[in-house]
Amino acid sequence: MIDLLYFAWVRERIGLPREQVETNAATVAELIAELSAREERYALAFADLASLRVALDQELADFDAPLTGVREVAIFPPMTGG
Amino acid sequence: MIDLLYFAWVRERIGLPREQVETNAATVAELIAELSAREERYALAFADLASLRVALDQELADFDAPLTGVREVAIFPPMTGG
Amino acid sequence: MRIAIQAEAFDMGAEANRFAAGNHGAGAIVTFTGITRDTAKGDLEAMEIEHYPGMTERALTTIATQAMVRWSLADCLVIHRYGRFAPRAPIMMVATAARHRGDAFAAAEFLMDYLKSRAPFWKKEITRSGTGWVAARDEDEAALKRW
Amino acid sequence: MRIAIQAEAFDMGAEANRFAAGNHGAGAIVTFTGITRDTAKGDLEAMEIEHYPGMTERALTTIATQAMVRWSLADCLVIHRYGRFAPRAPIMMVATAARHRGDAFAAAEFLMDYLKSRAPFWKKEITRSGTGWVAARDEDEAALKRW
Repeated sequence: MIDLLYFAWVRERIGLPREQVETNAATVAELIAELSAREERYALAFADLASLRVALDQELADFDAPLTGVREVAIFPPMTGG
Repeated sequence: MIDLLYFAWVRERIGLPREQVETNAATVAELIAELSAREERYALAFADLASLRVALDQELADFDAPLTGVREVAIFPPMTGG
Repeated sequence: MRIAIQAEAFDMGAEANRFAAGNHGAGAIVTFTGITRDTAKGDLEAMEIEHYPGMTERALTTIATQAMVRWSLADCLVIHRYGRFAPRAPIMMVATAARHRGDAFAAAEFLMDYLKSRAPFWKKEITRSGTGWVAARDEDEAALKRW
Repeated sequence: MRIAIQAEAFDMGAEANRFAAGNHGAGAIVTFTGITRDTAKGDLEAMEIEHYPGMTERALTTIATQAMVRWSLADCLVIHRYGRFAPRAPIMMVATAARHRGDAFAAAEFLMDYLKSRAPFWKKEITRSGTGWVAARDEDEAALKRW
């Protein structure tokens, strides 16, 4: 069971801020493909990987980072703080 | 008649903050040579030109700048503001 | 070192004075304050800032600790607000204290560059003609390369 | 643009807030505050700052005007004190306001670099073991070359 968190327009396109998913995906990229295949709103939110960033257990990570042992995955657009 | 101003250790070595001098010196360098020949304390204060800066009528200038029309000459060490 | 992520307003001057009072060895104090700017059209009604609770604290602590070590800072401060803001509201502030000005300036710019692109905040502009998420600027990403 | 050369103390936080309040278009405000630092030995009793009345105002006005134009500043502020100070006294401050942070930082650093080596101030340290004029640092002269 993984906690999935969405922020900014990713959250708006998917329609919720967080959810729990059961997955066998080995990497973030696989998880994103799995969700995109499941429903149109995920496919739309995740259409352009270049405009997405990901954090695993609150640390920035790459799309090919392994999900082994990870409890919290966050997907969001490039950050615009400051 | 030129107003001569001294600051920091130049002022301390010469022993006064300002004075008026009658001079025919064409440049600051000539004025400095003239004063240095006049009294030991000037010679001591002006011994190392590389450690002196000069302003003519309150604008930084070079030692070979002409004194024509200048009313106020200031001689001081490198500035240490901020 | 103090990291504050808060909805509440802060008083930039009071924060600066408090920061300075705590840093007796430092000769140089730099502050940066970010203020919600109006749009080019001048029609900004509000700015919303969303963040990722938990990760924000971690990311800012990591960034500030790096700055402390790299520039031998006497201290540093990061305040960042989230929520909904009117135009001209102070939304964030950093302060750095060091012996020499070069270190204080460099550390403050480093903190700002990382805050812009690596701390999990997202800005949304609400204008009379609609709303939109602020896009990340290529210059901000490029600015990270100098460190 | 405001240039103040004064013996009186200033309140850094109050000055920063007043400066920010006047700059409605700017998204970025940078301040630098210089504080009398103790000597390496820790025996500073006082710092004296001498200046050249008349020329100081001219030099600072010229430097600040250059910064305003070169970085399209919304505003800038320079305060510099003269007289005799205890250790840890705030002796000077600059503030810059610009649309973007890069301009505000660059202009503040430019102002500081010029203040250090081109504005007619001289510092003297009074310590328990004697007094001495602070020597100009080669790094300060070198810093001017980047502008």
